[in-house]
Amino acid sequence: MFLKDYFVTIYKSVGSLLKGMKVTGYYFTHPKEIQTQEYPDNRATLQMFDRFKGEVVMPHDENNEHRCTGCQACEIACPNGTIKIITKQELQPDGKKKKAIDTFVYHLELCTMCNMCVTACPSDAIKMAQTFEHSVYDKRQLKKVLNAPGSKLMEGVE
Amino acid sequence: MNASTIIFYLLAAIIVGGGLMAVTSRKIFRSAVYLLFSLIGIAGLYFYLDYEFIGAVQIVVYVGGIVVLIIFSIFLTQGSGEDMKKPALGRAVFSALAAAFGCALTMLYINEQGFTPNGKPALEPSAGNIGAQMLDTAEHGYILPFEVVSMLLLAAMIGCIVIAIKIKIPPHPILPEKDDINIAEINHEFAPEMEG
Amino acid sequence: MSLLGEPELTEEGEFVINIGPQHPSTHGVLHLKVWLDGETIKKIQPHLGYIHRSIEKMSESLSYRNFIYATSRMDYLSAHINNQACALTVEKGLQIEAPPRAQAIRILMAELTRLSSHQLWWGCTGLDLGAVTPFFYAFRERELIMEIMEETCGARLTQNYSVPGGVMYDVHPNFQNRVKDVMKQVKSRFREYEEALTGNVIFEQRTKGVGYLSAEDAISFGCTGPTARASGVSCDIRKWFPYDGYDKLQFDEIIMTGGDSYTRYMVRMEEMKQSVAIIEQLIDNIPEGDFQAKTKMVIKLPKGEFYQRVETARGELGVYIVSDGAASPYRIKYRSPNFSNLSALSHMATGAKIGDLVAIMATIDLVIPDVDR
Amino acid sequence: MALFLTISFSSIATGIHTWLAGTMQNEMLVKITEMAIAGISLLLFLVPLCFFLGYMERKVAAFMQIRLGPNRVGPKGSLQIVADTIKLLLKEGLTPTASDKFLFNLAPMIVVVTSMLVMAPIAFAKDFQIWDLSIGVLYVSSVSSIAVIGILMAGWSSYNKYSLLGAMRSGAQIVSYELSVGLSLISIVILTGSLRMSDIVMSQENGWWIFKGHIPVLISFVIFVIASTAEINRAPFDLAEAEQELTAGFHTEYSGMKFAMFLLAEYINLFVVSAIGATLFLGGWMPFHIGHWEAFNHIMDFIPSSLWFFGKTFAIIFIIMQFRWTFPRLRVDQLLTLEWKYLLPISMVNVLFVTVMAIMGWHF
Repeated sequence: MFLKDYFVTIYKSVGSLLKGMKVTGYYFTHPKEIQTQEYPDNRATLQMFDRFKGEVVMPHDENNEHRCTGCQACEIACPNGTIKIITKQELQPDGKKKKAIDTFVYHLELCTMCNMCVTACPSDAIKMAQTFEHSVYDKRQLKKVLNAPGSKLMEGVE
Repeated sequence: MNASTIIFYLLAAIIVGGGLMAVTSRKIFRSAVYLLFSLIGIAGLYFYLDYEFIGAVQIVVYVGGIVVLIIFSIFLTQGSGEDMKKPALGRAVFSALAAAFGCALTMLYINEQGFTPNGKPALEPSAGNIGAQMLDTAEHGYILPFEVVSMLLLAAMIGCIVIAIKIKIPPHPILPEKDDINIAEINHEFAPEMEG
Repeated sequence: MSLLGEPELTEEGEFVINIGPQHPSTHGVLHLKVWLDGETIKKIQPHLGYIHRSIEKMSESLSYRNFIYATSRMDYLSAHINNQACALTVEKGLQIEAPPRAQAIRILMAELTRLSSHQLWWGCTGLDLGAVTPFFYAFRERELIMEIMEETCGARLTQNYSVPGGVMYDVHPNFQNRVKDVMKQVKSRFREYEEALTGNVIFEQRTKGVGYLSAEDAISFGCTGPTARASGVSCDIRKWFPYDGYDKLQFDEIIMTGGDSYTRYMVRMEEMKQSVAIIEQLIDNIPEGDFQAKTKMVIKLPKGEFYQRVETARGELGVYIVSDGAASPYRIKYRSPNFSNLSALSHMATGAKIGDLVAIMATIDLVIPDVDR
Repeated sequence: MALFLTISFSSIATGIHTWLAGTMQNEMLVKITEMAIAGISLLLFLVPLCFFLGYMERKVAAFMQIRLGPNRVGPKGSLQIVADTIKLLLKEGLTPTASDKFLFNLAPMIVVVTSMLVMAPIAFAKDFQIWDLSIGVLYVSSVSSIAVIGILMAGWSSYNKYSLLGAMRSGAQIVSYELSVGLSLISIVILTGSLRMSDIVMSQENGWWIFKGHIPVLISFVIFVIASTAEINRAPFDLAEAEQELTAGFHTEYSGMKFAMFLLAEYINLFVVSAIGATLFLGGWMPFHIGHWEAFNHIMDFIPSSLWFFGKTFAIIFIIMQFRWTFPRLRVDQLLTLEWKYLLPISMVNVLFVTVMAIMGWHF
């Protein structure tokens, strides 16, 4: 039956098209379903996940002390050469010389946020921060020194 | 000189200029476009004369139909983007003469006619009027030309279809029947290769 | 010189267009040289290499821990599965196995990745065929999975979560609840997907009978994944060469025999449901224990060759490592699914229209960085 | 407000004419001034209309796609389209070196002018019509057929293979779908017995044709909506621009103002086909009347006629927009299959039914 097939085809096609229009029509009439996050406006309420890997930071406590011993494990673990640690010999009170960091250079522009440095660190000196707005006009600003000026190694961290 | 005269001469300039450009242009696609202007100008003239029906039909048939077809055939022509060769001098002279004589003949007849305005208002071309006259067999009926033209168009259409039918290219691979593929067999073939 | 460009009119009435490397539907920098007769495709020649980053060569100078991160950038939609493949290869070399908990987490992540990849593919298929709206519906669910990734792995796309011996850290405490919620929502949306695209008559017309690939051709072109399974080739690595405990799970390998774009589409749609089933089996049964096996600080593989294959969202990914006993691989080769699948494109699209080419490319689900690496 | 709406357009026009004729002695100058006034007022109507349609399209698309849509420029993003227009105006209008420059620059103008010309016989409200010519419907279908030449011209002169493919597609498409549009218009012409727009509107005084004409008119309305969506090159029939296949089809090479003209033409065309659909099938500016329910009809008359007209037009525009944001695009051969195997035969048979209905007087 050619004619029957012809009309059945039309009937089914129109049906399927109307089904599709039902879906879009539903969302048109239900503005509550809108998913848009108005990003720069919701900055105040925007909560990043605590594990989000934004950039590498070195936490300092209130005495301006950090936990980095300058063992360079992170520098070795980094696949891209993002981290560069410059060490110095520091005179201890007991007269011995000890290795300590002079500058902890972190190239954010090279970093892929792979978290290898953080897992490699034996003394939990560095961690991932949840910041994510890294764009700057001058890329030299992306080269960061993580240890604060005048900071010292925390007591008891070997 | 009043506004209507100016409009008339403007339209006339478009028609004549378009026609001249269509003939003299070296690029075939541009010729088609100039022809389009000429035809639209004629339609404008009809509108200007309040013969809206004829004007609209002019646009439908000539602009929407014929020029589009011409453009299509230009698209299908090889090397249609090139400048055409200049015609031989003899041909050009002959064409110019033919055009001039045709023009003269028309002028002659127009001058003989003498055009006296009859003062009657233009016939209102309502849909009913048009339909009645088109299918009328009486003195001013158009049933015979109408039928003849439709026969002609039918013949042209059949001709087009015959020309357009090409030798069939092998069609897109048709889906095989489901039974054609034996999954187990294929897996059997595939399995040794996978063991690496 | 005609307006159309004479040099490319290689034959009467034949003309060549270049689709890409900048084109909306090549999903990346793929360049296809297409010979046309009117709108009918006579031949396609893919030109590759626009996004070649020499990941393989680069890996030769990195340690066995470090080279994994770069594989996230290959098939970026299956980033976790790529990482997993590399980790498994290294584990094979070290002759260790990840603890059961790590294996379960890896499978969960892999299936979530597959699900999100297929959702993106579903949206893009609609987009390529001209239906823009399904793209957004697909992204709504994908976003939820991305959030799971972000919460546990710390990154949405390039997770770098698998490490030799297990996973980098344990799952987030919220992980199980969140996954269960998301799976509930994803399952409820399948019906909407069907209404919006699958059942649509225009969509069916556009994909049915288009881009036919026979089982024999699929095998000889080396196609894998849904592309081959839609032609009736059983090639699911999860079934054939189970890794990370896939053999303990109940799921079906989706095989259909249509071989056309519509079947490829249906295979992926069904695979999404299978992924959900796998996740639901596993989510309440993550074994307790370590998430990482003990490995040495500097991994050195014994001399030899190691090969491991996994099933990514697009097919079989093989990682081949030649080790000379040093701390970094002597040679690495990835057998990427997209490269082989792309090679079948010309065969599938010959005789089709330009619009079909887009439909075929959409249903092969190409990721160009994986082709070029 | 009510007073303003009751002032008829013709009275305003006569007023302006007498005032102009009084101040200027020259008949020609009067005519030219009147033409300029008509043109400027049309433009003053069209540009905001296109702004609104552009805004509406974005918002409709956004809501269907669970997005918010433009919401930065102006209240609720309503000035976004103005900003975009300014951007397009300031952009460089590139002309490819190898293109046929004359035709390349002419094409967008032809497309825009054509779509504006079609506005002439549309009745926007009671007594509010630019040109009520006796063959209004025929005029609309004839003038709109010029647009295809603009598209062919654009595709040809761009010196781009994508453009050429797009132009070829749109040529085949528009020429085919014109038949279905014509036939569905004819079914109303048969019922009304007139091609004049005002007659068609007046004939729906006791009910719109879509209700009076039973199923055949409903079918021709559906066919009209489908075929005119194809006529104006909108998705799912946007093969001429087919972004995913031909990047932008016939206007791939256009930028800046010339591109904006194509955009303008698209929205004017969208409005025009919806307005014609509303006029022919939904009664134009005619309020919703039911047979002899005098009280009900009287209440309906209180709603200004322009509101009726624009309400109906925008309802059709919304449907066409929903098509665009719901369906996948057809392939070029399926497009022609749809026309020649489905729409055309059905509308031909349908015209037959309508004719029988008109002769027997079976409509209300």
